[in-house]
Amino acid sequence: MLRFLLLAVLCWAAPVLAQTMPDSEVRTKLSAAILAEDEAQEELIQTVGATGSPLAAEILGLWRQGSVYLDTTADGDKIPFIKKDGASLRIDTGAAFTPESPTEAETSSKLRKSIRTALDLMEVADPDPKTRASAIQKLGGTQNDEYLPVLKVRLEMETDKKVRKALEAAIATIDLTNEDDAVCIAAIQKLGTLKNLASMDTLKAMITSEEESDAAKAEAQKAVSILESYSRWVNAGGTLFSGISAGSVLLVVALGLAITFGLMGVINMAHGEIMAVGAYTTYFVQNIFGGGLSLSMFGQGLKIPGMNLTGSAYQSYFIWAIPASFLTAALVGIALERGVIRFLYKRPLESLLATWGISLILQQLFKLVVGPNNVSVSSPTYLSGSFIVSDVSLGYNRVFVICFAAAIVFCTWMLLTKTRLGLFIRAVMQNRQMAACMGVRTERVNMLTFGFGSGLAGLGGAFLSQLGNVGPNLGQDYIVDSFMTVVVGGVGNLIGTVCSAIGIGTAAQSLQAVTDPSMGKVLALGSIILFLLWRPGGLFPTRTRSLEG
Amino acid sequence: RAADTVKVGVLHSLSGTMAISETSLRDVLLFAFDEINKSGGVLGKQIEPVVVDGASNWPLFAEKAKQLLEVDKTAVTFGCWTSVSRKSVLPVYEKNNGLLFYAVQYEGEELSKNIFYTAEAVNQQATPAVDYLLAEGKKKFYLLGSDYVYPQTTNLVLLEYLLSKGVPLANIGGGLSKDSDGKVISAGKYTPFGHTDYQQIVAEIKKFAASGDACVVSTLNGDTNVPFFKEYAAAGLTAEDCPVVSFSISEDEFRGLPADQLVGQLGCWTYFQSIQSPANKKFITNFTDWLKTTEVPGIQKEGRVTCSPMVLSYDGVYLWKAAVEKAKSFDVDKVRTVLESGTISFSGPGGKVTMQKNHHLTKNVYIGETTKDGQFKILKSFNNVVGEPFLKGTFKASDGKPAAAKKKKKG
Amino acid sequence: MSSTLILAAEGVNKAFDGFKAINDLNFYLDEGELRTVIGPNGAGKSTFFDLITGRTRLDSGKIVFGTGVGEEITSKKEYEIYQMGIGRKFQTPSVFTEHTVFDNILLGLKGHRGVFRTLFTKLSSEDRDRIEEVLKTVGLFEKRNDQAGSLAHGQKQWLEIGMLLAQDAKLLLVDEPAAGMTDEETHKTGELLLSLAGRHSIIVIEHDMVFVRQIATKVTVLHQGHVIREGTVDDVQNDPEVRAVYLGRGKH
Amino acid sequence: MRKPENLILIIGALLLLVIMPLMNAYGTAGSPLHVSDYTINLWGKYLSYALLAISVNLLWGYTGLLSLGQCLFFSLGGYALGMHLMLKIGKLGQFYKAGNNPLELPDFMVFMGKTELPGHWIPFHNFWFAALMVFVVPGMVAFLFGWLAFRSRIKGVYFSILTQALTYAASLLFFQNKFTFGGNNGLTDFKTLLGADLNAADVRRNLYIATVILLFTVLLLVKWLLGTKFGKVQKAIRDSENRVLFSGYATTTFKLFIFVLCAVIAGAAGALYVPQVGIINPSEMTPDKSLEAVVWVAVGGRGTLLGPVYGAIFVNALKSWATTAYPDYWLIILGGLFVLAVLFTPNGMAGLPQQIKDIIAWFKRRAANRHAEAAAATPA
Amino acid sequence: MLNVDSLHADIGGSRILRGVSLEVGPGEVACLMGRNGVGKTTTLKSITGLRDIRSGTISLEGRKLNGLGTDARARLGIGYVPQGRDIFPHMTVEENLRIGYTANGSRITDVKAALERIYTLFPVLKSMLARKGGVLSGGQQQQLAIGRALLTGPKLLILDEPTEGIQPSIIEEIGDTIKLLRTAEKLSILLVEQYVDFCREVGDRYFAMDRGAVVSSGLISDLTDEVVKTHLQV
Ligand SMILES: Nc1ncnc2c1ncn2[C@@H]1O[C@H](COP(=O)(O)OP(=O)(O)OP(=O)(O)O)[C@@H](O)[C@H]1O
Ligand SMILES: Nc1ncnc2c1ncn2[C@@H]1O[C@H](COP(=O)(O)OP(=O)(O)OP(=O)(O)O)[C@@H](O)[C@H]1O
Ligand SMILES: [Mg+2]
Ligand SMILES: [Mg+2]
Repeated sequence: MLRFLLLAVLCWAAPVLAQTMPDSEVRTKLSAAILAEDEAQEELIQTVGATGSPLAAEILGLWRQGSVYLDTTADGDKIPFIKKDGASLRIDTGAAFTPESPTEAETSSKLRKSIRTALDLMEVADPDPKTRASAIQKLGGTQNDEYLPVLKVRLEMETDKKVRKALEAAIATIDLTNEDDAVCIAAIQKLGTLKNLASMDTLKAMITSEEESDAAKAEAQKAVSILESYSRWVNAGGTLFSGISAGSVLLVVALGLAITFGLMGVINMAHGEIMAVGAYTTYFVQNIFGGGLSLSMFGQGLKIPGMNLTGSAYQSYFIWAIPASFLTAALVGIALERGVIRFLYKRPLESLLATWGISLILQQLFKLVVGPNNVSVSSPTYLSGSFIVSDVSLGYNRVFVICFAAAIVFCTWMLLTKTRLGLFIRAVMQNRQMAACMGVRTERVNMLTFGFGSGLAGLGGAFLSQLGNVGPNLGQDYIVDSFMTVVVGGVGNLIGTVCSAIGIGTAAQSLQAVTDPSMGKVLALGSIILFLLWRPGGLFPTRTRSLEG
Repeated sequence: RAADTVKVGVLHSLSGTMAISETSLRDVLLFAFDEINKSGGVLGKQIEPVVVDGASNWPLFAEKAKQLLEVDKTAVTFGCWTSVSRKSVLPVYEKNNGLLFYAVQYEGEELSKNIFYTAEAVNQQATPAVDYLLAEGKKKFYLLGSDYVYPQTTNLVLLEYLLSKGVPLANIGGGLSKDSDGKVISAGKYTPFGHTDYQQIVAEIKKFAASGDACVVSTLNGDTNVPFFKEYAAAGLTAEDCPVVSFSISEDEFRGLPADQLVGQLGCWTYFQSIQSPANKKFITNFTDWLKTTEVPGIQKEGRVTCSPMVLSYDGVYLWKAAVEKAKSFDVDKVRTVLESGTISFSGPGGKVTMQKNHHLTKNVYIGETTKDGQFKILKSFNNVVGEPFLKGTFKASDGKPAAAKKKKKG
Repeated sequence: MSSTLILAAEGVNKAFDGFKAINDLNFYLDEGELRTVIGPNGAGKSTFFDLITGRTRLDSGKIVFGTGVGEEITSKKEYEIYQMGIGRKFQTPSVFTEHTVFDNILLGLKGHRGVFRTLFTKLSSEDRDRIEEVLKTVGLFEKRNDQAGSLAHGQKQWLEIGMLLAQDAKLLLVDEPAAGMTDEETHKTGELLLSLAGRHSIIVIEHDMVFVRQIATKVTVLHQGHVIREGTVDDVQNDPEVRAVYLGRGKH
Repeated sequence: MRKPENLILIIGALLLLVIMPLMNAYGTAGSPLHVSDYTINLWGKYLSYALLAISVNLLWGYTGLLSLGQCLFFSLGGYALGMHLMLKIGKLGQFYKAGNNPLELPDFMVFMGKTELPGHWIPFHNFWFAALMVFVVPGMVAFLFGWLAFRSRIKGVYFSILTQALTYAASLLFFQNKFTFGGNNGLTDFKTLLGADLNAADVRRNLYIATVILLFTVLLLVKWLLGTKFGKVQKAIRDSENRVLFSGYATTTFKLFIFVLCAVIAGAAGALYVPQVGIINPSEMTPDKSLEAVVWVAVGGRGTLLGPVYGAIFVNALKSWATTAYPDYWLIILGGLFVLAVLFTPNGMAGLPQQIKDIIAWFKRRAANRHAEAAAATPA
Repeated sequence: MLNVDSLHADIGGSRILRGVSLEVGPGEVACLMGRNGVGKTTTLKSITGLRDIRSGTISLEGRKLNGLGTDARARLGIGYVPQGRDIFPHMTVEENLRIGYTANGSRITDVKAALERIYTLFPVLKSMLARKGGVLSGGQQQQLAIGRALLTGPKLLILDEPTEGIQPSIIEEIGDTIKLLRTAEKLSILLVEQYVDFCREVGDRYFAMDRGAVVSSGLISDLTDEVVKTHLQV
């Protein structure tokens, strides 16, 4: 039923009239389109698109992603085909065949753009309201009145509230170009009441345009001021969200240091490199799930075979990478502790020098083992995309970071306060000798604590791989921020670290919003300085009565 | 032995922040030297490379340059990536009358008699890219860059250029800065080195692009591209909505980016690995073979690509060789005279390059869009573009009033 | 205020997170007097010293120091209070562990404490004599070139007493001087304190009742941050409340 | 302990101040008795670093204040002189020669679109003003910052992080082109100092000699300072600041004094460094540079007079050598060395002779013990 | 129970202990006495493993302790109350006590009863369970340190001047407790004390030290004023 209606709608709207097309014809047209060039190609795409055929949608979609292939036969013919479940299927017939010399069918951004428009038109009737809404918004943005009928018909049958709003906005945006002033003014008002931010630029342009009537200009002025005040709220919301998420990143990054430095007192300059270990582990796991990787360690080739997974099995790599990064980083941390740091507990300042040395060594090792370039870690599909909550866009990756930070803070807190190990850790850190006199196995506790802190750093690294560079210098980008976070929170205080991370994140993002990124950073540092001058022991200073305290 | 070798300096950062980019240039230079040595050397002398690490530390660059010139007495140096490293060694080369070949795109505004710039000048990258985007129907340009001299200077030129092409100020995004009289003096959004959080900027671009026909002109440097593009993709922005043209991402940098999320973004260089010429094919094959056999420690052998800075370094070596052979001497003054004569050219992997009197090259410029495998598909090329270091002030704003958004009335 | 008073604390209160460590404390000390303060553990004795020396700030009340009109010291900085002439020995011995014993006394020695004075004044021979005299008094002359950190617990106690002597302060606050000393040394400490009384005003905190008996003329008993008794040793020792909260049923 | 220190000072001064310059000026090139201009210049750089290290040590080693922002003062001193040198380029500048810079502005200003010299640059035309600023600017910044910081009793890691934030913020500020100090590229391509060609060998030598003189002056100053009561108070502050406070010393003033003094030393070091290396830019102020200076001190021996000098020379010389000899492995070498240094020489290079003596003594004692035991074991 | 035989120890090059020998039998209270700085604390630290020794043997119940770490010795049954208390300053009183009975695992079976005993002995601790150890008064910290050591369920309890800074009534109770522990639980106790009367009251045996060596020892009844005069006074 639905499909029938849509087809009817599309028939009016499509630039080239088309009857409901049988699949076979769709196939012929598609394969022709793939082989055609330039304008002819675009025209064919629009024709196929106008059919609304789901088959066309599927293949166009594949084409756009670059998953349509061409086989060149011995006599020079080209056969377009797709790959499905390991089989190659000809597009023109749908039959399976064995390609002789397959290549990828070429696409260009222009081509993809016209496929995109064709798909948008089809997606106006997509069962998923989100897809519908975004397609509608794009159609509106073109201000092309040829799309009006489609949108209007859709509006009559649309039940989803958000999609209706999108439809109304799209129609109004197109109506702005209507020569009838009344329609135009109504559209302006509509956009104002809809709080449609996307139309802000267009409306602003209308205010100064010479072609608009004074009435329209006045209306536009009004609408713009409504939108501007709304936009301020949206921006504030956005800033707050980015502040919290930036804070969570800081937290994820600094939590490990809050343990190794805050609790244990080791000035761990290699913290950043341990994070890099976590990030590289994620990279390795990704490649093992995918096509494997080859390294040239110190000039020796080393091939690590991959599992060649695809689809969601491959996408799940990140889930596995999280514990893997924790473990690898923890092992590296333990090795460090056993090898070097345990000799330095009585000389905490010297740990700065030793760990700085280690950080140099690790950086160069990354370069020699994995290579000097950054490596690429892709984001799994479930981490790309965003929710839109009243025009504030909340990226999945960011939401995930926030939840993840909350989760690891909770676990760490539980571990430190509710378990025996936690009690021992704190005892050992406060007075190593006395803890030993109580029978605590201090060596083991030290090792586990450092391992745990390093593991947390590894988790931080796994996360950063989703947001930024993975390369030998990864650690250097974050080390200063990490130390600052821990110290501002008050050394040795977990809750303090949490508050300071969120606080610094939000402050930095807000300051960036009112100035620019460079100045924002300078001002953020300035506020840290002022804060420390005001509270010289950090957010939650620890007190004792001893003179040294 | 000393009699039949000639010392040649290689001055790049092999450690520190710049190593991610510069190490590849060291590799390709060593390759070029080996290639030349196999075919008989220069003037019958074998090239003896002196490789030093500038360690991303600018005073150290100056020290190393002094060492190369005063202690090792190298005939020529190939090196430097960042402008500041070049600026720090420039006085050293001028004082000792040395010879430096510089191969990485830069902002211009400099001309030293001791430096030959095989690099792309702004008019061999930024302006052709804008020409291309204008032709593609882009109307809004968001200028984004790192907060240092190259992006600032490039954007100064671009601002003049865009205005000269009739793009109104309102359509230039990223923020305008004005002097006390309200005159716009520069444009663009700048982020510090090592910036990692592009949430707000991407949100701003998303708004900027919401009304369509927008693009981003990015002079972001090195590392910062990764967080930027990850955020860009995560926000759901694609090359179809709003393409980004970057001047600092070559195939080599691409190895650190999730290529599948970047398909369709644009690049503009004077060489792409995907150029289908015999010279390029030969270059790539020989380089890959050389990598397999070389015993220089620390050279990454797997998954290597070639890119413009590498090829321009390579070109530089051959240009120098040609000049030396023509001058029949390694003497810097003689070599310089020959190079400045405008007759020295080399048919390199990216096409023919010719050294001009102004120490810059004439060469081909290519615009490409990225593909899933981290390569560029060439969309357009401009042939024999003459490199010009001093561009600022050469473009005058078009006298036509800035075009307001046209209202399309049904006629 | 009477002109013979050197220290007067009136209505002093101090609470830590709601816990009243000092509760409406009134305390007066005459010039040249040697006063002993006793009281259960946690009664607030050391906290009282903290308040006088500026280590902790009081919540309400005032502390006035000096003969004549006297000066309110509650808002002064630690070093200012010290420079007014109040010296203190801490309960847990605290000395400059990385300096020699000699330098510890030198740092405590009476004299100017400004940056330029410390830069440009040379150690005079009188000063040196004075330091050596103090060292002999506290029995650390042989150890004068040892690092203070390497001293045994009791020796550190002595060193700190020595620093106090060198300072020649008007008011000495001495927190448990006899802890960790042998009976004989305790006795010696008592004599030392007695010899200082008169020229200096002294407040001593102590739990060792033998020692208290040796030095005390007047004893103040603190309990829960408040003065519950003041009087001679005998008065106090026979007081049932003091026995209940402090002395116990023993033979004291 | 005292004696060898004096001896080293005298021999060092003789070597660095007299012999090296003489060998540079009069040795025939190529002979073993010749010190090249390059070497002189290199040592000039090392010794400026040594001065910086001394200032770090005076703060950290003797007062217990670990400043992670000492390079800020170093750079400020450098910038102050650099500005003067920049203005003295004058007619030798590229844009002046090209005819589009009649006002003789520094080149970077011309291409960033400046049309007149910013006001705060003008007095730097005068050398003596610039020379004064070399001390005044770092001193003032240190005074203001230190006054605020010490007044609020900041200490320990909090002080370290605070100084780190300060230098980091300053580096970001100087990075910005609109801040008028040349942005990322900083100040470079200097030509003359007091009319003399900066690239000439004798000018270089004189700069080197000036550095050596300053170095030894500062060393003597530090030595004197430590001998005074002030030095004892300073060391006591490191030990237990509260105890010092309760001994009647206004620690704030003491710390402020030493902090400003160290900033001034660092500033002077920076001013000597800049004409010798030929560039000053904001990357000299980044936190990792200051941390590096701390590392020199730790390697050389914290809390010793000559340790920082050893450390700065040794680490930088090693770096100079290794970046050429082992460009791919030098970080591993350097890093490994730091680790080993920490593990096996707890008192740094300055403590090495003592450590060797101790080890020898230990062996001797052990041998003696063995002997005694053996004697005891043989039944009488 | 505890046997220490000709212990020698150096600190920073100078000889501090020169052949200290002492023994504590099961259920016995031994008092180690001596003037300031003669090496009492050093002896105790050598027994608990906090200080390295140069030669000599230390054994507990016939088991040689040389070479074992401090924590291992603690788990074998050595409880220690150091001079200077060494409370964990940033942990609450309750946590300070908890460390005592958790670190040593199974040694204390009835935690509740053990805690109750501590609370009756030192009532002030019960009212301060939630307070940070570092803010307690000197005497309170001393009480906490004793309580904490008792909660490790030691076989041998080592006390370094436990009465220092404690109010008289509680000193008495500590004395009573020591006597009780000795008789009821056969706990051996090594006590360093300056306070001769206290030793006479609770001790079974004494060792007097001078200049790093035990110069006189015997049953407590042998601790005559004569002995005190020659060895414990200057
Ligand atoms: N900073 C603080 N925070 C919380 N409570 C504190 C603090 N300082 C002191 N107290 C409490 O105040 C009370 C008084 O302590 P104070 O040290 O003055 O006792 P005291 O009389 O010296 O005891 P003692 O004889 O044991 O040394 C104690 O109960 C202590 O726990
Ligand atoms: N870290 C150290 N370095 C050098 N010498 C030390 C060190 N610790 C202690 N000593 C010396 O060892 C000697 C014995 O010290 P110890 O602490 O054992 O004495 P003690 O008998 O416990 O005295 P007290 O009754 O005062 O506690 C002292 O003379 C002391 O100076
Ligand atoms: Mg007390
Ligand atoms: Mg002792």
